Amino acid sequence: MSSLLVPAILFFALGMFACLIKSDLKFPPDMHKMIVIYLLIGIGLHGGRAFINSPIGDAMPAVLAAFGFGIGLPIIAYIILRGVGKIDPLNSAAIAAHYGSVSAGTYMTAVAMLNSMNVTYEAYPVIMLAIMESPAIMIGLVLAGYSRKIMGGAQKGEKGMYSHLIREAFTNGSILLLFLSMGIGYVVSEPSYKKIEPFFEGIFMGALCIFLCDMGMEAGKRISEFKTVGVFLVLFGIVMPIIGATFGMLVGHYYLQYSVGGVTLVTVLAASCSYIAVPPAMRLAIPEANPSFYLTLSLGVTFPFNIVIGVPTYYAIAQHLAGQG
Amino acid sequence: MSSLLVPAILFFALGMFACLIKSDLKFPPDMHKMIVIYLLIGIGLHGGRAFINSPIGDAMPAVLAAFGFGIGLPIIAYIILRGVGKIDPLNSAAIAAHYGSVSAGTYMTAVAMLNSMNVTYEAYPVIMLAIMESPAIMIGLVLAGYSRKIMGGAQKGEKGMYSHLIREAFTNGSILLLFLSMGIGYVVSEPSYKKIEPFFEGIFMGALCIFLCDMGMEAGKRISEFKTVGVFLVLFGIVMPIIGATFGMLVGHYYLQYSVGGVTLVTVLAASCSYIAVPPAMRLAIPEANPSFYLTLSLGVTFPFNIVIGVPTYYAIAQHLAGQG
Amino acid sequence: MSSLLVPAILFFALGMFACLIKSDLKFPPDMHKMIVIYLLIGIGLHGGRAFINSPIGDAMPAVLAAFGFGIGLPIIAYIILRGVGKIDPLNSAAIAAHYGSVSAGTYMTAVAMLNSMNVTYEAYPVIMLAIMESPAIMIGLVLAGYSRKIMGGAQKGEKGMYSHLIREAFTNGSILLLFLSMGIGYVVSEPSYKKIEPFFEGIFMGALCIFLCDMGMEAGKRISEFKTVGVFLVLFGIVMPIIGATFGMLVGHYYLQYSVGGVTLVTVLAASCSYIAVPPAMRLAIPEANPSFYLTLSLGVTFPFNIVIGVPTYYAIAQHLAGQG
Amino acid sequence: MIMRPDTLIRMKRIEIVVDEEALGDLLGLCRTAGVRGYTFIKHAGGLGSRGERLPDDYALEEKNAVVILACEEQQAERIVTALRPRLKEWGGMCLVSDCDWVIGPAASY
Amino acid sequence: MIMRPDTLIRMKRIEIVVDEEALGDLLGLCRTAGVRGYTFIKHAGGLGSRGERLPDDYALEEKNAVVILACEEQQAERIVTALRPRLKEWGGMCLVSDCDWVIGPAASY
Amino acid sequence: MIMRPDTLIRMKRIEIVVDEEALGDLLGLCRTAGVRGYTFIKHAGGLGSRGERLPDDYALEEKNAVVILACEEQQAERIVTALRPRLKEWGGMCLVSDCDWVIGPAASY
Ligand SMILES: Nc1ncnc2c1ncn2[C@@H]1O[C@H](COP(=O)(O)O)[C@@H](O)[C@H]1O
Ligand SMILES: Nc1ncnc2c1ncn2[C@@H]1O[C@H](COP(=O)(O)O)[C@@H](O)[C@H]1O
Ligand SMILES: Nc1ncnc2c1ncn2[C@@H]1O[C@H](COP(=O)(O)O)[C@@H](O)[C@H]1O
Ligand code: NA
Ligand code: NA
Ligand code: NA
Repeated sequence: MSSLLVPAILFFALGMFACLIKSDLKFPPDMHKMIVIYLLIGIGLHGGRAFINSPIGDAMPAVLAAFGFGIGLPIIAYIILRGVGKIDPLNSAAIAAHYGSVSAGTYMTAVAMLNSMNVTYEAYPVIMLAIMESPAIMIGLVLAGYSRKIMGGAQKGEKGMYSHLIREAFTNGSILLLFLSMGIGYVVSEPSYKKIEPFFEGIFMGALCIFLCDMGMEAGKRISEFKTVGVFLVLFGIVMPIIGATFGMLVGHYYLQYSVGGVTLVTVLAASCSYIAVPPAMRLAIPEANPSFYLTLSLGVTFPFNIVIGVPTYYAIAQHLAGQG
Repeated sequence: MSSLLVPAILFFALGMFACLIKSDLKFPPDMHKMIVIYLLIGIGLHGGRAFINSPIGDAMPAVLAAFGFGIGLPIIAYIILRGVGKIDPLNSAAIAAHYGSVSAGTYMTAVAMLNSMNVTYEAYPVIMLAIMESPAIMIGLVLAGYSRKIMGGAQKGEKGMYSHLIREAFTNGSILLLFLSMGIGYVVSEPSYKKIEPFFEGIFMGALCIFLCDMGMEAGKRISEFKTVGVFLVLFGIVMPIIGATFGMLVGHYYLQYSVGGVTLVTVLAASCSYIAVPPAMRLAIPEANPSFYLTLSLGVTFPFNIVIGVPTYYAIAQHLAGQG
Repeated sequence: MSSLLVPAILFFALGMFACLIKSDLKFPPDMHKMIVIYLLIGIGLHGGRAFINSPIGDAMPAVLAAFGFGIGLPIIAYIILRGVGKIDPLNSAAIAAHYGSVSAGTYMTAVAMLNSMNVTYEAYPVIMLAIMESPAIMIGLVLAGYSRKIMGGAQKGEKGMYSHLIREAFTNGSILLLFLSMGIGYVVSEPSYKKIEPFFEGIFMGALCIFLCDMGMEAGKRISEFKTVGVFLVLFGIVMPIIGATFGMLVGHYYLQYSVGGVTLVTVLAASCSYIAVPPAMRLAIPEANPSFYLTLSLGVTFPFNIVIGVPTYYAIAQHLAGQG
Repeated sequence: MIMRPDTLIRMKRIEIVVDEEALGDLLGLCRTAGVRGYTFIKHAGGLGSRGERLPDDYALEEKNAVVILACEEQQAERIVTALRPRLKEWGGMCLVSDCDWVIGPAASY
Repeated sequence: MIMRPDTLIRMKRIEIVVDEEALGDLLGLCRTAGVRGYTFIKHAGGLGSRGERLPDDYALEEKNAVVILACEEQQAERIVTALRPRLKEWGGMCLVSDCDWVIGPAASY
Repeated sequence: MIMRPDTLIRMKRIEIVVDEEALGDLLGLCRTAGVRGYTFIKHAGGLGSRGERLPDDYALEEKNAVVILACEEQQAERIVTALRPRLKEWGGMCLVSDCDWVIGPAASY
């Protein structure tokens, strides 16, 4: 499938391969942080510009859909983890929260693929990207509280922590960067924007390649932890994005009525899961949960699945749906 | 005022806002250093190119003005701090030295604003930028020596330190990078320069945004230290750049007779104060002075004042002056 | 010579100068690593693209030449070091291995110079660049084994280490990045490549300047170690690249029959010596050897010699050879 | 030790590990307790009652800070007393041992 | 020390330096030996029997890691016994000394 | 300690904090004094007689380096004697304490 030959995806494979053959290739940790900052600002600015021609008022359905995904998908995930997998309540809650959120890396890969095929898309999905992290963290907290209640355990002085986490969900650096960059992209004048475009758009796709190469190495590292995580969870890490994608596809096509590109992006948002804002929040909120469970799932299973198989497939199905249109 | 909607200034506000709402947004310290290196080389090269069409001989008045500012402004600052504020002599000397120097970040923001409005400017102010740091450090040393004498304290074995600092003022990494890059920009052939232009000019304005976002966070952090610094010093941090700007404006317009863009830049140089080369030099030369005084003033008061209010105002006044002819 | 005014070489001089006047200019270590990663990917992609129009089958002579250099040059170096310089066997082996390998920085500087003069060159030298590191490490191991035998010393449990090093020679991060990026450059579609070109080609030459500035500082630091290394070795660091260049020139012109640009690059490959993959390998394989010998030679003598004198000279001679036709 | 008593003073060496975010609070507490010198190292990792903390982890970066301080016995006691109630809130541990301070021109303990 | 015995417990402080690449193995060994707490600092440099190791070197970057752990005497003995045969393979050294652990709500030793 | 004497040797542990720029000089002094092993950690911060030193500060980045070295008592004395006059010029402090060196195949003290 030629869409797999998008450089971004090839660089992801490069990183994963380097890790699997135990190469000593290693990117400095700060490099990763710097590229993430750059990419988030880039998506934000680009998203903000798109709104100049798309009335913000029309974003309401997208916002609703984002909240729906952020709240609904973790509940579905929790039910599957508890009911089918018999995973203990607190680990289930922590894992579930990740699936209500999104992966900016997956989203950008999808954008890279659409761009390289000259497929257009709506301006609204980027708003969903910015929104979905917060409700997912909230619902994770609710699920954890519920889990603790059914386990009859003491509610260890969470008051302070809860308000801390709710603050965190709204002051989180990545979310803020995305939102505020959208605002900046929206307000700056065209000549001003032209001056910063070479940096934030011109070299964006190249920088994304470096980012995905790094992500590939990280995903490769996590694969060695499949044993500790167990077969059920690995399977869950593949099935859950498919479930999310199904909802995403239906919502994108029938409710939001977006173009093929837009439906693909909405599907990717619903199918992907977080590895930026949610892990630290869950570590704080549910210290009893095992981080290697949710990190292995999000970075080692769902992320590579979406990059390599998911994104091209979602696009193909979106095309199919539109054809039936 | 539409000039406030220059992306660079908006990113500064973004960083400051993120810091004030206590977001966990944080840029890696090395990222800051790398961008500073990049920006200094970029200004240098650009400045050097400009000289190809502006006879270097004509730079003499600018050099004289730079020395004048570097020596005169700290003396004025010292007199105000001692006379009006009753600040102790050594802290006064340390703070004063900062105001003879310049802030490359403020200068670049002004350049960004002028560029975005397609205002041209002379080649000479960049030479002043490179020069002003050194005399400011020197005069800081002189003021410190004078302060120690009037305090009757022992002249603690400064001989070695003085020669060390004088060396330092000329081998300082930032100043060197600026000067030598100017030289390189001046000598390379046009086709050679074209090859490196996309890196050093194409993406310059975008990188400046990241830099100012980081500076905004830093300035935001310093605001919490206003209490320890006291009302007088905070006011001084606003009044002193206005005094500097007045001199800058007069010198730029009447003595140097530059265009509106050039006058704006000269004004910015006189109004801004250092946070790169001078703080470490003063720390070494006047260990008795409290670093949080001069850092809060330069990063927390004068820098944001210049970025948000100063630069656009200086430009407006420069336009007005030019209109009067 | 105007080719010396290539910005890349001037920035190398800038770095070296800053170091020699003991400026406090310092680039963050991670910055260096990041630029190396970026440059390697950039060369790889560019090389891969070049193969689209150059049948890979025709690369065979270049591959053979690469192996020839990788094996032959260290043997020559070892003989000179032992025979003429009376250097002890293990240090000789360690130093020799470096000269079979190549310096990507020197190669890129040569490419920058050719580009700035619009000289074209073949696609094959980049493959040689990727290949030459490995045979050089191998032959270094063989020489070390031989040295140990003639010294009659115990073969300290090297079994494990040897297989480790052979693995290392093929999974080395830099080599992998170069090879796999070549593959990616070769397979991606033209529109996809266009999307990442601004990052990997547009700003390449500028980033190379920063890299060479950093290298200049490093080379400058090493110069202070000339005393410990001794006159013979410093001379060797200049004579050996000349010997390598002679072979490179002959092989490039008569055997490979490349254009002036191609001959220049082959010469540079033969004349340059490694400072990326070989030093850590030798440190592991020959812990008895003194690292400051091989590092001072490769970074402090041969690298600057090649950058400042070698590259332009090799080009001039290649032109002369071609003229004789 | 054979060194003369005008070279060394008997002191306490306190070594504290806390979450890096709590470092500021801890150092504040030390200064309040009258401490005149300390050294800290950030970006440490560790294992403790709350599991592993890895400073270079990809998605879950958790850093500790190590604080080393030399002070007189009474001072040490003040610090330990002030620190104990807050120690586990900040994460971490605190070790106390004996050491000798090499006397120099400036005393920062 | 004048502090009451309910504040401090006598313990051993172990300080190990190894090559940074061997840190994972060392910590694994510690966990296998039953250790419940340790702190590590990466990116250290040093001099030893294999010469200098410089973490910021340009071409030859070699890093050490420092591991500090407090534990009871018996535990310390187990660690030292398990560690000794592997220590020089991993590079490095191991020091043992006495210290007092400040008792807190959670015990991670 | 119940460990047999062929496992541990009594030694001195020296811990020095200096300005990072002075690290090279300090290590040179140590090597001159005959030291055969040390470990250093850069990028530390601290408080002392010259006020705070913050390694991550924006405009005023000041770093300390921590050097840890284990050696025999006589050696320790040599180092302390050589170091004392220069210590405050380089900034910093020096602590000496007792420790046990775990005996291994290579001795780098
Ligand atoms: N026994 C120990 N020895 C050394 N460091 C420890 C020990 N216990 C805890 N720590 C350090 O203290 C940090 C926090 O511990 P805790 O709050 O118990 O999770 C750990 O991450 C370790 O760095
Ligand atoms: N006597 C010592 N004191 C402190 N650290 C040491 C000592 N000996 C060795 N080391 C550390 O252990 C590392 C490895 O030592 P080695 O394996 O002997 O080369 C060195 O790089 C130092 O960081
Ligand atoms: N009492 C102490 N305990 C621990 N570290 C100290 C102490 N006094 C000084 N230091 C360290 O030594 C550095 C320099 O001290 P000084 O030269 O007194 O400013 C400080 O920044 C601290 O890192
Ligand atoms: Na999702
Ligand atoms: Na000024
Ligand atoms: Na070679």
